[in-house]
Amino acid sequence: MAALLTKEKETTLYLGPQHPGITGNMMVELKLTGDTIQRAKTHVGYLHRAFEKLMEERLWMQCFPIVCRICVPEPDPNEENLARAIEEIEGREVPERAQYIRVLMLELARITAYLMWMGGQSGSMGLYTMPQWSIGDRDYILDLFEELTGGRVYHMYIWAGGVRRDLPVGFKDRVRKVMDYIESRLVDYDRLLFENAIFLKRAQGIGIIDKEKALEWGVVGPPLRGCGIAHDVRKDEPYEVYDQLDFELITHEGNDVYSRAMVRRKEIEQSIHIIRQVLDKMPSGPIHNPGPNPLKWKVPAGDAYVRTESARGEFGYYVVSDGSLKPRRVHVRGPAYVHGIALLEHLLQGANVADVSFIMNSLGTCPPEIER
Amino acid sequence: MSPMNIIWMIAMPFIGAAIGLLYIGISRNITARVQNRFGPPPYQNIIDIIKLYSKKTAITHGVMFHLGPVLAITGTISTLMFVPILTGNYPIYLFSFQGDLILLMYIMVFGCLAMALGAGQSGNPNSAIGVSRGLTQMFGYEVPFVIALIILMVRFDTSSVLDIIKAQDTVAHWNIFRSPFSFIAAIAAFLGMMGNKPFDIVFAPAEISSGPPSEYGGKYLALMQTNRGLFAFVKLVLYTDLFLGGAGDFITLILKTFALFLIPLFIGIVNPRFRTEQAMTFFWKWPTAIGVVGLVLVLL
Amino acid sequence: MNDDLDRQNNNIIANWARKHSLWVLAYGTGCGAIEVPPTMTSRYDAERFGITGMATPRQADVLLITGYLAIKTLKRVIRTYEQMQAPKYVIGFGSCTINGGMYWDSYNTIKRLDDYIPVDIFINGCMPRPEGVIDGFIKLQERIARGQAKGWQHYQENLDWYRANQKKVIKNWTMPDYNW
Amino acid sequence: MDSKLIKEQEIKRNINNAFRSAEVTVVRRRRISVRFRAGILPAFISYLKEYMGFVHLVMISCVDWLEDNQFELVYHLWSYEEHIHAMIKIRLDRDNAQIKSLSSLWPHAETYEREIHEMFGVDFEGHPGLTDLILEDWSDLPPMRRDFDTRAFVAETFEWRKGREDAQDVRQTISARYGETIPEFKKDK
Repeated sequence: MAALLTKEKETTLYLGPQHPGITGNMMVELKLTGDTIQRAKTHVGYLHRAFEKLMEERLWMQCFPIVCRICVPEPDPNEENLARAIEEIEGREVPERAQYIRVLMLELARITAYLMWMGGQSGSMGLYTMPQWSIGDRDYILDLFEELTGGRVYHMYIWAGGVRRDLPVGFKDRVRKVMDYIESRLVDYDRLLFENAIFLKRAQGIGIIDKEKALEWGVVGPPLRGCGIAHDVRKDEPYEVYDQLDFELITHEGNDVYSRAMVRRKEIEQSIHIIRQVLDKMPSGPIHNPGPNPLKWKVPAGDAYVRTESARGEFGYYVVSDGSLKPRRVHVRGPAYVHGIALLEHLLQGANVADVSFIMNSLGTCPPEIER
Repeated sequence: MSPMNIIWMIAMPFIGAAIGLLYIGISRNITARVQNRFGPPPYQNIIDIIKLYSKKTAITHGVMFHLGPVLAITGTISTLMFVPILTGNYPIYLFSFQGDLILLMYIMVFGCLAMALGAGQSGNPNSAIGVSRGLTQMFGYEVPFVIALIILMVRFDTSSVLDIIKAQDTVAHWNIFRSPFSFIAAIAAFLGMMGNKPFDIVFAPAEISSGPPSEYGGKYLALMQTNRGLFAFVKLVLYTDLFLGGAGDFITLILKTFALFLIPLFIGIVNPRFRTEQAMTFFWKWPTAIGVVGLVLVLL
Repeated sequence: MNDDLDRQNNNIIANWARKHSLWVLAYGTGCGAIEVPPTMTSRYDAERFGITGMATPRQADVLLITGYLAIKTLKRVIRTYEQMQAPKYVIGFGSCTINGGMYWDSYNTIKRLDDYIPVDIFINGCMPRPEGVIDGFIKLQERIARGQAKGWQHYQENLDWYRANQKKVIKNWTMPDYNW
Repeated sequence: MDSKLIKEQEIKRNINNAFRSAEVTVVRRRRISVRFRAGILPAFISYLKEYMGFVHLVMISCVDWLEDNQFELVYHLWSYEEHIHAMIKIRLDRDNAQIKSLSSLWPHAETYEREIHEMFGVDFEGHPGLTDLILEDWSDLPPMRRDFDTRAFVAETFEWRKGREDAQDVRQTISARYGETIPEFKKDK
């Protein structure tokens, strides 16, 4: 019998690029025997737009509309990164109010990304009520973005030296209202998804990351904190005003899909807590420290690496300037670059074919930031 | 055979399919309300099927691929012929005979097997995985289903559906109250048969595209959707006959079948799907155990 | 052949059904895919108009090209489009399908979608709002009802021209030359 | 300044004790930058990883300095213990760009090296498979090199729609192809 089983024919299953379970546009090539995956190989590059090349052809100011398109569900960390990298090379100061507004934007974006992830994670196991709720609720935050920046998805709001617009009248109250609403909805989300018996059954013990290896594998963000390792860029290397805000670092033991889910679930609460503090503490003052005319704007020669904690983990930009009107090189490090290729291939070995999309979603694989 | 019976024989598949599709349409509406939205009109599924029939169909994967949906709907229609639909003053039962319950047990599987053969020939690995999952799941839910039927057969000492209906003359005598163990086992099997949420592992879009039908499009898919509506109706009527005392007229029939239809629907809205082996464990654990307890009680 | 196609295109009942039941292929080809979930879910609820997602190309009617197409994706999109069953419709979603949009000087994205597959409706914007998407779908429904959405017919008639354009961009053509 | 950068200075001293040729500069708090030569890079990086606590390979960047005819590879490492980011910069000759692979140290280094090989044409010795990662059937120069002109490539490969060039209404070219008239704007009174 054992001999028969090992002789079982190996089939190849191409999951994607057109496949409803794949997050975005990528392909996972699976070698299966029966329902078990023997080997997995990811194929990326379906979304390559050559952003890094395009930025070498653009003025510094023209780079801001480009970078936000690198990560679609959560564009703000990109703008934040580019702005901070330029500020670091130039040595430009950012007014305190602008820093608070940036934190507000980043945390709102984090909540939208987590709500989107909830939809994806539960959609991957067929719980279609959850995406309908969470993506519908996400729209309330998108409305806030639209009021503040003019764009629902792409904001182009954070730029070098500060932010583009001040908060409209009554905006803080509307943010508070939306936060109250989302906090009240968390109870429903818990009942529907996080405490659902079938979700627990499916998520526990699936997609286990080796805890000892997690740091070496380059795991960041919620998957790392889901291994019980407390690292977060907001605490390790505080940027903007995160060191003046009080929030907790969420970790969860278990190393599996469920612990990653719980980390994200609890971080929504922390984000709401941060946003409330930001709204209370926000000082008045200027919002922008203007630079030279954008058409003649030369950034002095130098390089800088900056990082931001996005909803999927550490988002880093390496910006090199040669003192000219255009960047020499902007290199983007998306968390999904490691999670979506090396780690995913590793985790899929020996998994069930039913869990591919499940594991992918729990790692927050986002193809546009892999290939840029 | 009376001429009335022949007319019913021809008309019943169409009526059944229409009712089944309307139920599925209404279920889409109910789901939409739970999900904070309006949803499509209740007759949306019928529009979909008209559209699918009007599409060009230029796929070929061999003979069984063409025959699969046809055989499936044949199987469903023949099942319909053996299920007593109405009893009462204007009865509709076409080919009922002594022992039809045993025949039904077999013939209900026929449609699924035909689909499996057809989808298996399409060459799509998603279909192949879907077929193997479907057959596995069938093994799962057939066990409690058969046990439930055996309980009824032993209890009433008959294998005719009509006799079982006759035994349930008052509400208190409905089998849902008289043999609850059998009902629980059967309703668990029913969840698996309807393919609603915890047990939709066969069609799981996020895992295997849409499983067996992933190569079927156009008119084939139209046939399969019709089959889905009709098969839902057949199963609902059979369960009404077995556990809710049958139906005397169409209004009772619709009320009873719709009430039954709501059970898998509401479970499906708020639950994700099982993995294959979890579904198997589920079927073979509680419903089977309860069924066996019921069987022991009846035999004693 | 052509008369037959025209007759199919002008069948009132079929067009009514096609109009009210548009199954969109779940293929997020670009960043526009982020606005598709809000369109489909509870806030905008495109299912009111009979617009639903479908998992495989064999079952879908509408191919929604959500944004720029990288050349690697274009190859798969052509394959997918040809697997769909006629009548089928293509919606070009976002400015980058019209003239390249902000990726006008990128070496890896195509600039004009209608050079490669026939497009029935373009929705502009980067990215279009869900209202815009629903409006685009309704415009498509109107065109279907009038029998004007015959891009698939255009593709069959001008296959050589489309093939020449496609092969100019896709270097290694390993697909069968005609597969529907 | 110096009083605040104790940890950074200590790391600088340690590195210099082990590898004399490494030019270490402390850029600012939490950032150090190291210039190193290509020859014994794997030994240096594994020293940093094993003994200095730089366990997290953030990324590998490549910058094309066309004027100097050199590629600059930048290895970004992060120490979770000290919270210090190290950038190890290595210059390679542009015509004969070759360096040893780090894929044995970190599994995800493999992906970065594949991308750099594809986008710049740098060869990595000892890499398990330098196949294409992102592009498909690419026959031109590696596209991220400075001497690859993306605009010339686009003008050669793709056809632009009229309207991008002369600011005319884009709908005209679309409607000309399908033989339809442009709908008029309905103006409200």
